Amino acid sequence: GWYLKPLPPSTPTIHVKFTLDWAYQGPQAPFLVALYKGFFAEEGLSVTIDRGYGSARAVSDVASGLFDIGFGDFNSLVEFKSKNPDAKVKMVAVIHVKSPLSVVTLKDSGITTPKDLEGRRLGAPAGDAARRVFPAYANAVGIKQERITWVTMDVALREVMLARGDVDAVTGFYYTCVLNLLSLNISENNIVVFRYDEYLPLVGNGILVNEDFLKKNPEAVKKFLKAVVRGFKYVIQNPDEAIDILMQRDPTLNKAVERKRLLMALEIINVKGITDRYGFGYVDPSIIEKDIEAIASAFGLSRKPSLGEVVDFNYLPPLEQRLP
Amino acid sequence: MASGKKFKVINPLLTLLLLGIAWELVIRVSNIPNYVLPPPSAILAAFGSYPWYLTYNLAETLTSALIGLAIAAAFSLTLSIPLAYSEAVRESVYPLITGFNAIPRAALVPLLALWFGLGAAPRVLTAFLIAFFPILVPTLTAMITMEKELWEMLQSFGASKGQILIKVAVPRAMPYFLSSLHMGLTSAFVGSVIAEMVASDRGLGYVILSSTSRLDTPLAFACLILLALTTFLISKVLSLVERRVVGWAYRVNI
Amino acid sequence: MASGKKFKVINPLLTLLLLGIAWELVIRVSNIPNYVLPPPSAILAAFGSYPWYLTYNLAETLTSALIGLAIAAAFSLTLSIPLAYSEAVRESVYPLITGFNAIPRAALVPLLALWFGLGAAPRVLTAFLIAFFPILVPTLTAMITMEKELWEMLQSFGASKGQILIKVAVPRAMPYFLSSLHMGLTSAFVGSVIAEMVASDRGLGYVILSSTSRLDTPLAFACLILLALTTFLISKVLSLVERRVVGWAYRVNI
Amino acid sequence: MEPAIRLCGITVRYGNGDGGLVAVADVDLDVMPGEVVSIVGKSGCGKTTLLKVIAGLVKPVRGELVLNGHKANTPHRGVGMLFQSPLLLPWRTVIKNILLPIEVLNGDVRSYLSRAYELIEKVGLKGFENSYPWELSGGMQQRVALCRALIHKPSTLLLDEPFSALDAITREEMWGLLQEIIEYERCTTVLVTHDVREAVLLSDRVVVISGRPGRVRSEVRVDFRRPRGLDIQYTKEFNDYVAMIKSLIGD
Amino acid sequence: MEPAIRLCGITVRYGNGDGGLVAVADVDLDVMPGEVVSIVGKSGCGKTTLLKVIAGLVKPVRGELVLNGHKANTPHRGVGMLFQSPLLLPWRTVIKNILLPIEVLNGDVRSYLSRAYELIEKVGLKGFENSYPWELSGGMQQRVALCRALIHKPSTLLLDEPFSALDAITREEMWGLLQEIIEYERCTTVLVTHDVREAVLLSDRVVVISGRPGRVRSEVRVDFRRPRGLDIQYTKEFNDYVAMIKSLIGD
Ligand SMILES: Nc1ncnc2c1ncn2[C@@H]1O[C@H](COP(=O)(O)OP(=O)(O)OP(=O)(O)O)[C@@H](O)[C@H]1O
Ligand SMILES: Nc1ncnc2c1ncn2[C@@H]1O[C@H](COP(=O)(O)OP(=O)(O)OP(=O)(O)O)[C@@H](O)[C@H]1O
Ligand SMILES: [Mg+2]
Ligand SMILES: [Mg+2]
Repeated sequence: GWYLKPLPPSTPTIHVKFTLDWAYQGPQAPFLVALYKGFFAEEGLSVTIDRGYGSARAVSDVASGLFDIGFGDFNSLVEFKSKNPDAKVKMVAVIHVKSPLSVVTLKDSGITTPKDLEGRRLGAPAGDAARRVFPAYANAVGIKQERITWVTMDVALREVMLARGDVDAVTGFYYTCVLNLLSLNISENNIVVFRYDEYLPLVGNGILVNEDFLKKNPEAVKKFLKAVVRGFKYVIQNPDEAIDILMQRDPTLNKAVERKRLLMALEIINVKGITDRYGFGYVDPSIIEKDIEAIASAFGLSRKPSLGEVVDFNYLPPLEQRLP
Repeated sequence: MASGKKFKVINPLLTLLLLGIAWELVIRVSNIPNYVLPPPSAILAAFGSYPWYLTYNLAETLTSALIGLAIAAAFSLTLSIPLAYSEAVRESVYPLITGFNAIPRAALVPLLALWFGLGAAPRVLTAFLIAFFPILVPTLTAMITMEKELWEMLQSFGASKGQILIKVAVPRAMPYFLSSLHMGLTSAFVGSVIAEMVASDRGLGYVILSSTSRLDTPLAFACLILLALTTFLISKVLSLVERRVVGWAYRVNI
Repeated sequence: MASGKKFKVINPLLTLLLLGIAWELVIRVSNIPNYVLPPPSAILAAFGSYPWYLTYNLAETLTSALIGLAIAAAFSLTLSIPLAYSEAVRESVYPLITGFNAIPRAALVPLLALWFGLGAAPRVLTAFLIAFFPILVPTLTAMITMEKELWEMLQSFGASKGQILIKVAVPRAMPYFLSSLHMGLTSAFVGSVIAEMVASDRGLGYVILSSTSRLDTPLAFACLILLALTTFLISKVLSLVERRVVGWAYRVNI
Repeated sequence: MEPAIRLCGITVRYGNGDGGLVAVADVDLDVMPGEVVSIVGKSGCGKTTLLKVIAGLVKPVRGELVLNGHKANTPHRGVGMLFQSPLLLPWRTVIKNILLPIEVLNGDVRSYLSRAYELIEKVGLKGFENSYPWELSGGMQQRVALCRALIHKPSTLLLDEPFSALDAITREEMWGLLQEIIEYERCTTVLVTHDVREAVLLSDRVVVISGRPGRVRSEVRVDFRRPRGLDIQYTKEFNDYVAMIKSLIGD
Repeated sequence: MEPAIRLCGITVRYGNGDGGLVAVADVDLDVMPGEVVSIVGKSGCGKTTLLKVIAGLVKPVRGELVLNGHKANTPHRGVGMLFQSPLLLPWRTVIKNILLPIEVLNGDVRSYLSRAYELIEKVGLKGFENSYPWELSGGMQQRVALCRALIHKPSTLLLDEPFSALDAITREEMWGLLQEIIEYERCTTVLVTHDVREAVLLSDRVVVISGRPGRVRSEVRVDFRRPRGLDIQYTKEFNDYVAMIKSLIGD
């Protein structure tokens, strides 16, 4: 009879400490959705989500064991692994299958192609990923790097300085820059974006796992990825509900802006020709190899980590579960 | 008398009001955009939109700042005694403390988070680390500038160095200790906020960071002003305590 | 005597050396990775790799910190006189200053950069803004806790309030003013570094930020330790000045 | 002639409410220009308080202070006051402590320098010009305070037990010095002292105060011709004055 | 019998090098248990310095301090010292200032409370127990300091001009009090004073110090039987002692 149906496996719930890449904003919604809609709980996971402080810091925070799992930048991971070969961190899913890194400028500045950046002033924070990868981009496009003047400034100043004309262009995540410019009342058609991925085979953020945790709880990692993929799929279907869930964490957010930010972020997560072929979380290793190559030369890394050192796609759910 | 007291409370509020009006006018007249400096009206609107959220986060910051301050005050007072006690200890420890204090605490918060986890501990610790030095310095100075005559008086009937410190140097330093709490208070707040900016998802520090990253300057300013107002009020309370406890030191009515 | 003086300088260096050795050992034994806490040996190696680069950036930071400190010292001393002069002024201005000081200056640097550009101005200003309060508080306290008897003595031959302040309150406050410069010094450094982190492409603050973003923790720590050492040395020099100028206040050889 | 100092019904109260204490009640006192008046009385009877009232340092709750015909209620220039404790500034040397009033009164410090050295020599402190107060004995500090009270040639001298820390011999030297200064600079002087012989020797009038609250009990006019030598101490008249005043204090 | 206090060839120097000053040179002095010795001399001759040497507060550059047969060179319990200035703590009330030595010596403050009140009454300060020092007159402060020096029943009393701020009448009352205490509690007492009559009345021996550097010029033994009434002041013997000592100081 139905009462003989086996009870769900009585595995104890596993606790997972998870860190985001940045503050609670639209693009971070899928993880919160997975939490609040109970996707994690259904997998027997009890997850705590913390805000992040930059997609690079997530790498060292997961490596140090401060968090078990994190959402962080692949390129930073490559650099980190190159410098700390023993570091216990690995990427188990690539979420940003394209890189959000870009140069953003205004039509008023007269810059229409990347080549026009020569002789101009570019603003960015010291550690900005787009600034650091810029040499590789410049190489690919054929910009003479020596002719670029960098102006270092805090993130909070970046778009303001661009809007006021203190700098001619800025580097950063395209959706952050564009939305901040919009909030400064710059009209959308005045904004020019040069995305690095037009010339460079780069990926962006992915799911990072602490390897000690991975060894101890391989099943939990699998379940975690399963729930996260569900989260992304759900958000794509129900963006408004996702933003409502996000607002529970931070009621001061502007709903419309965050919705737009989310949708812009999804452009590099749910990409025609990639995601509908490989599903969420997976990128062709040959592209990753090229990414590693580009980063190693742009950062001047003395040691190039191997593919196996940085990624492991074996914990992803089966393809059919991952297709959008 | 009574009107004098009222005056003391009203006066700074009046100054504040006048400042606010001037600020609003300057911005309206010169058309400064919000992101350069938001007008008080926009800041007030930000207050109005999220009263509970701001209150909740203020409470978070307040708690860790006050705990940090309390620890800093206790620690400074306790540490100042051995430092005053022995010149050798002072000469070897004090410059190290000074050196340590030149390290921007913001740079240490991630380490603190690594060592103590992400809870309240790093916030309280940062508040403590920033607040203790400005309390220690004037307290210690007051202790070691004790008049030689008083020192001899206590020695004459057999008081030990430690007893002289406890019975004379410490009470003599009290006016400086208490007045330095104003400084410690502001530092503790700064410490909590910095820690919240670097490793927390609550508290005014978090709100400031997330609002500035969205270029929501009025909300960030609302937080800053909330911080300033809270400190102002606590500082007033401290002043009352000061006059009660060490009134003897304020006999000149300047 | 001579050996005593030597002892004073050697002592903190010895303490430092012991701390360093302990640190190195702990890291070696417990296998803490570099990015969590680099061992002193790695930090020394970082020093060795970029001696000139670090020196140049230290000089940048030092310059703006010291200019900021000088302005803060002059400003605090100047401001403390009117504050001591009138209780009404004190009651209306002091709480505002306290409140203002609870605002994390880190949050204001972007604004300063917007207003004054990205040059040296915001760095000096931040150093000044952080340093002046911890100098003001003890100095002012010392001024307004002047003994009534001294006050009457000066009044008796017709000295005005202002003259009493200048002739008695200010020199009486000197030991506190000078000792608070230690605190001001560390604050000024913190201020410069914070400003360099937010809006500059030189100075140790910039190096710290860019090296952490490159995951070069040993270099970041080298900067922090360079900051601490520099402050330690300047603080030593300050102590000598102190003993010269206000030796009269340190007559008890505790 | 108008009195240089006139106290009319002066009452002083310290603190208010129940805890308050009336230190001095209904005191009337006139001091003529150039006159030397001594105030004697038991410890705590209000002598210092009266002196502070004259200096304008303590406000009476009732009564009036009139100086040279003008109502006064704030401290005024031209007063040289010596307090019961020396109140020297520890960060200033002896000479700089003495020159403090000149600095404050915007005088030309240089032109008073010779007077300062002269006074230092007269009080027997030659060689200690550049010492700090804490390097001096109690009596030496008191003498430095005396120099400070005299440096600016005040027209009114208010002395609160100026010689209490001095031995008999040094004290007699100081009496000589004080008489000389009063004579040459024609100061109106009010002297608080515990030494009745000192009061009789130096003053034209001795005012006896009774204690708690302080009131004027009686006044004794001392009719010796000036300048007075130290040897008048051994006359019968002198000792009669002393005995009488002592008995007045004692009652 | 062993002397309670023995000074052997004490020389004290303040400061070093050329700027230094020899305050006291080669002083020998024995004080027997229960004896009262007065030290007199001109202002600045080194009296306070000698007292501080006995208290262990000032280290001689030469010479030895022996207390009850034991070498001593640090401050020691069981001394009650009254300094030339009152040195009261402004944050403590009169009663708490007086009880300070008890607190420091870990005594039972409660059981000394009655003694404190008794002393306060005897020095005439009843009603001022809870006043702060700055609410007292100079003479009242000095009397509080006296109470503080006496509160812990010290076996050795060192008094530096204890009555200098008091009027003649209060001073005589204090003489009575001091004699009583010395009698009942058998204190060895060293008294520095400027009042030669006081020295003669109170002490068994008067030591005259000559100045700069301070040396013992002579000693005068005072042979009055104890207890001594105030009326011995009017005997010829008494006045002869006074005259002799004055002349010794004067030379
Ligand atoms: N701390 C000190 N530093 C330098 N010199 C000092 C110090 N204390 C006292 N002296 C000097 O030592 C000498 C003796 O001082 P001391 O206080 O013993 O005199 P005294 O006999 O007590 O005088 P008085 O009767 O005026 O109190 C004085 O010349 C004084 O200047
Ligand atoms: N600041 C004060 N606050 C309260 N009470 C005071 C204050 N100053 C003095 N008194 C009180 O006033 C009374 C008179 O004090 P005053 O100093 O005038 O006495 P005095 O005659 O100078 O005594 P002495 O001879 O001991 O110096 C005393 O009872 C004293 O307690
Ligand atoms: Mg008096
Ligand atoms: Mg003396």
